[in-house]
Amino acid sequence: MDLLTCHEQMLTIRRFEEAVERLFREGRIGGTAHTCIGQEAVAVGTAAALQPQDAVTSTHRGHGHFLARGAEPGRLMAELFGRATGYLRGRGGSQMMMDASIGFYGANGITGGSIPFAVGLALDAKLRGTKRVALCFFGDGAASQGVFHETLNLAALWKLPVVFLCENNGYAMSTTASRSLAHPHVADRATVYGIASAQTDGNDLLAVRQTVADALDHARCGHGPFLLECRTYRLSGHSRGDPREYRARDEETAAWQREPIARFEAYLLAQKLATDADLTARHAAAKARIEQAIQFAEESPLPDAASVAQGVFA
Amino acid sequence: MDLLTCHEQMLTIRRFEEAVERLFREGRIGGTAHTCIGQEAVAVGTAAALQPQDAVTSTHRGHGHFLARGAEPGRLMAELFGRATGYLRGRGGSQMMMDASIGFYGANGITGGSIPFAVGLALDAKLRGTKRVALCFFGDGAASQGVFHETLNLAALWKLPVVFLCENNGYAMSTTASRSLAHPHVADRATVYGIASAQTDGNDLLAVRQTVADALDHARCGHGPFLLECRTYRLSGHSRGDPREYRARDEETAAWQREPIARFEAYLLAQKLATDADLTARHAAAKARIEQAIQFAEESPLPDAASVAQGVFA
Amino acid sequence: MRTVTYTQILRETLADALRRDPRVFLMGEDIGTYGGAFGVTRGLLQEFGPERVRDTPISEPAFVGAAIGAAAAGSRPVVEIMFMDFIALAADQLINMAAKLRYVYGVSCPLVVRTPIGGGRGYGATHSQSLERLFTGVPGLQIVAPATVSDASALLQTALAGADPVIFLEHKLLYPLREELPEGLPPALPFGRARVVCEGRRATIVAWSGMVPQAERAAELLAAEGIQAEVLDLRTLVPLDTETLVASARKTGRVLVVEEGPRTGGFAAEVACRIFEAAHDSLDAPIRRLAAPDCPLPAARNLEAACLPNAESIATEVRALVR
Amino acid sequence: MRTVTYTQILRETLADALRRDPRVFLMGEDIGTYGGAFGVTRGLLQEFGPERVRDTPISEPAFVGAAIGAAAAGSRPVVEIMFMDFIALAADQLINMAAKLRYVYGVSCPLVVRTPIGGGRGYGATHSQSLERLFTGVPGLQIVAPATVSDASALLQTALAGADPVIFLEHKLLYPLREELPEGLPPALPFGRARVVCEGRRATIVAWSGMVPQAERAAELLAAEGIQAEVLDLRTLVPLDTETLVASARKTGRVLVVEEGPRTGGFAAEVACRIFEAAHDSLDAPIRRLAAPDCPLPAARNLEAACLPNAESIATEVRALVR
Ligand SMILES: Cc1ncc(C[n+]2csc(CCOP(=O)(O)OP(=O)(O)O)c2C)c(N)n1
Ligand SMILES: Cc1ncc(C[n+]2csc(CCOP(=O)(O)OP(=O)(O)O)c2C)c(N)n1
Ligand SMILES: [Mg+2]
Ligand SMILES: [Mg+2]
Repeated sequence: MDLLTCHEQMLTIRRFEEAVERLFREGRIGGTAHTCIGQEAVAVGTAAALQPQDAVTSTHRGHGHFLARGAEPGRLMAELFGRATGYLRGRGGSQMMMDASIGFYGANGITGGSIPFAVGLALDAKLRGTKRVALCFFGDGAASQGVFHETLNLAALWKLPVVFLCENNGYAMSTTASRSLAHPHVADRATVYGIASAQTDGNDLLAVRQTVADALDHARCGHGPFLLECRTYRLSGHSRGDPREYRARDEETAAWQREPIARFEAYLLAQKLATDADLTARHAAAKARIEQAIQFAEESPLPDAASVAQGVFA
Repeated sequence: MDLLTCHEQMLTIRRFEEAVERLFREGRIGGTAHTCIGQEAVAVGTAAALQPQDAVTSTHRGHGHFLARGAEPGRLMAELFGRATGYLRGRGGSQMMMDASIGFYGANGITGGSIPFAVGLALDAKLRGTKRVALCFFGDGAASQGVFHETLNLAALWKLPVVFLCENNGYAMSTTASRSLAHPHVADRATVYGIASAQTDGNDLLAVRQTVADALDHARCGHGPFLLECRTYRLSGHSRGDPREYRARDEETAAWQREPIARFEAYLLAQKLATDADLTARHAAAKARIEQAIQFAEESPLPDAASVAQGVFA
Repeated sequence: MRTVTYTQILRETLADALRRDPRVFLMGEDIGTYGGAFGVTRGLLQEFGPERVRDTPISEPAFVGAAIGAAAAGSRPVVEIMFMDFIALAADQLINMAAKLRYVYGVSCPLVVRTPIGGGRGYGATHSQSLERLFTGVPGLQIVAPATVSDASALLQTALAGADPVIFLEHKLLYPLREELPEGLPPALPFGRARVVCEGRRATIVAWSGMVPQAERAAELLAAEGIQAEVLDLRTLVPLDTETLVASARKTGRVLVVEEGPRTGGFAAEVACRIFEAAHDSLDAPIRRLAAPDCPLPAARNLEAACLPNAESIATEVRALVR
Repeated sequence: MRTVTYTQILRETLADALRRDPRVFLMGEDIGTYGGAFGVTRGLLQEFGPERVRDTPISEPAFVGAAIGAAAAGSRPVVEIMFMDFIALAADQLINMAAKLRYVYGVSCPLVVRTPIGGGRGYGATHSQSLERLFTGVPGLQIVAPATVSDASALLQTALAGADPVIFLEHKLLYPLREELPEGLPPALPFGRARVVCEGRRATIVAWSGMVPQAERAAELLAAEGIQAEVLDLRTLVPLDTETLVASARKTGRVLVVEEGPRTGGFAAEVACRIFEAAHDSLDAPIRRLAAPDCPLPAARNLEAACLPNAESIATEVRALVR
């Protein structure tokens, strides 16, 4: 993925997530959703480093991971609208999306639930001798789940080709990482399993891309799992309608200064990879893409309720 | 607990466990049991360091922990015989024993199942301001359970008065510690939670007693949890009738050279704390104690089957 | 008199217990500042402080296990599991430890696990389940599912004063429910007493938790057609008030059991069995069960609605039953 | 012909699958050198090596979760949970992931989880449970419980060839069971077909897994008294062969459902409901359930025996049923 595509993807995600927040406020979509505003560089930097055969697992906050991996905004939006054209024909909703055909093995409503699943993907890859690496996104909150520890141990013992990518956005819902993790650096967990690890600035697209590429190489070459921590900040609320009483507006304002898109744009301009006019055009294009996605979703038919009980078994 | 009492306790445990193995072979008891031959110094050294108000949780291999904590051999044996005079009137069996009145909060048939329970005991102690420390026995195998990781994190975050004591006997059933733990030193896990830790020779009664005493002090003074690893060896089979095909007899022979009782007796003799005659007399006394326990159990009545469904709720 | 919501009375009942009994403390994810995902504990942190209103990391097995240990030692923990779907993570601790403590070990375990159940909000397959069926068949666990504001308090008080573990189910759609109540808390209610929501002679509708308001509305629809249905609210699934069920079945001769979860393997089967085992000869028609189809609950509103029983589908079943 | 045990045929069936399908692999605690707690996988490590006969650490959530992921990617993992009691640790992965994969995500999950159930060996309350009830009410999971040597193989073959998760229950007391069988494996059997163990006109006894031999023996006792009982073996709980159940109930008019686990909230209730919903008008007596009392299973032999249904207590129930 070249740098301009990376920029385009980050913008798509940002606009998509803003639209989601708005659509909820306007009552046009229901259920729940967790947006990833401020975390776009993690999703896109990672996707840029992945190879087509690789597999990704995601979390409840998965729109960005999915879009970066190649999801169509229209079908993703249609899933949020509960339409027949959605990725899972309305059966999944925001927290449960999957498209194995592009190596996206699922958002998951259970915090930490996909961690062992990712190791299973890696085990399958190893047993079948493919060159696939499984990459597992999880949050700082999920790091407190026991299955994370079990899975690190398993992956290390079996030297599986898996990259554990902790998106440390400082919060698990209202709980700061310092109140949910006795030791603040998730990457340090790797040492007690003899796993390689690194920490990087998750708001720096280039740093993410590079570190993920290195981690994937490590895993792909048979050196076993890699634990990578990307430090970022969730600028959105935890889920739609979160009043964010647990943190100060000042903290958020400061975090906005470090948000990844403006930062990446400054880089593009400084490196003369884009002009102001280019960026303006790209912003407009991203906006249009999302408007189209919404239109596609809203004009799509509802799923067929008569067949709702079908498809539980093959 | 003075040194001679420690010796007495170790002998009681050894003879008890040998009797259990024999009683199974003879078909006089049923169900299952896991004996702790070779691990007596951990149980007794720990008990010697505990204060009366402290609480202990145990494992499936709990006879030694319970006896060292003050259980009556007769009632314990009666539980194995499924008699009304057993600690739980036959309801528990070998893997489930408890006597809160002596601060023994239970053997547990679920590997790792008591780890969070122990933290709950410590939380209760902290909330109620008692000077109790909870001590949690667990095995090298149990260290792979996710709840162990969750619990370390919780105990560290909340600075709870709990000592996690890993009885690393080298095996989880047939699985060597090196095949179940990606990193062989369980105590090292402590670092990623900011927990104090130590490792000690679990076959050296004095070392165990001293290290546990230090760990308890640490927890009792409000410094939070402590993770202690005692290295030992399970000379028994995993459970009754285990043919031990997964290890060589040579390995066992070597391990017998390091077994804790003879080693402690050598110390007692060298320090002139006991004579050969003393030891002979003590061995005979221990044997008699266990014979009495068996007799007590065998002469005890069966539990009342008519009331079997009673007592599920208060 | 005052107007109180289900959420509010739960909060008041917890606050009352925290005030009166120093052994009571709360534990769960984001129950402090955030007040819990559904706001039940909002404000309690401020009054009782972080030692007694304890935010936990996302470690369901550990904090449920810790609560069990604390309860065995004499504390009275009240745990919140944010959505009942997540209780599966702590199933081992509840089934193999909490449920065994009194019977096997002879030890009290005064633990309350509060958790929201049910669909109707488009949250999808892992945030909408009614998983009481995981525990109704595990002796040693009591399952409580209040459907009204006053019962929510009355039964929570009993849970808080008890000596054995309680799984306390709060249907998400019930939280905004309002009731006119006197100041203070309603009196506590013993477990094992079903509530006769309304009397009728033609048929009995048995429901619990979120299905009770639907059953009530169905009874209104039916009454307008001249069909007088009796509605029973189980209130507690374990222990189950077989007596009241059987008495009503004997009276009406026709019974419909409504369950929000999928049909197969649900608790409605137990309810139906209890009734026909005792009142077989008084039944004029086979007992019917109305439940969700045997599939996960989809997220899309129209699909979700197609799965969940409601007043209309209940009324339809009753019409067929009395025909 | 040759004499084969239940244990042995399971092993042969696994070996056959390992030989024929490179996607199949086994995973579980001590299934390698040790051969599993009940010896089912003994010798397979030697033939297939540690990659395909994979010892795991004691991490039920992780290795079940990993198996689910591997299955979704195209492998065919067969997981052993050493005792079904421990499956509670992996309940989240099975309920919230495996069971949702096809319906929600549209993905196959050809996973087999083998696990021993049941009491009768004095192992105590956390090594003796029959926890099928945790999963029978979770759409997306198939529950298989063979009671004979040939069914063990026939149903395991179907499980191994399927596209959706199967929980495969092996009663501990069945392992030593012997049967005369031809060389090779018996033909595979589709799920959802109950077996008529023996025919009779006076009453139907429904059982599964470890209760089937007891029901058979009860039928013999009853036959000696002139009471011809029909015995049905469910073979699979999900899917359930309602048709065969109903046909038998219509024929005999009297049904006893036997379950090893505690009475309340068990699967016998579902079986009974399926029957009376369809055959209410053909029943001459209320369907009865015989099950363990609502308590954990104690360890002492005499207490355990007092809890578990057996041929005698089944016969007693049938006598009361036909009276
Ligand atoms: C097992 C489980 N427990 C609790 C929740 C509720 N929950 C959803 S997201 C979340 C916070 C997750 O934090 P983190 O892993 O840091 O991800 P982030 O939300 O920051 O992206 C919680 C507690 C859940 N979905 N699953
Ligand atoms: C949850 C669970 N999984 C598996 C088992 C079966 N099992 C009983 S003891 C044991 C080995 C435990 O090893 P370790 O913790 O090292 O204790 P040790 O037996 O060495 O004392 C296993 C696998 C169990 N009882 N519980
Ligand atoms: Mg986070
Ligand atoms: Mg060990």
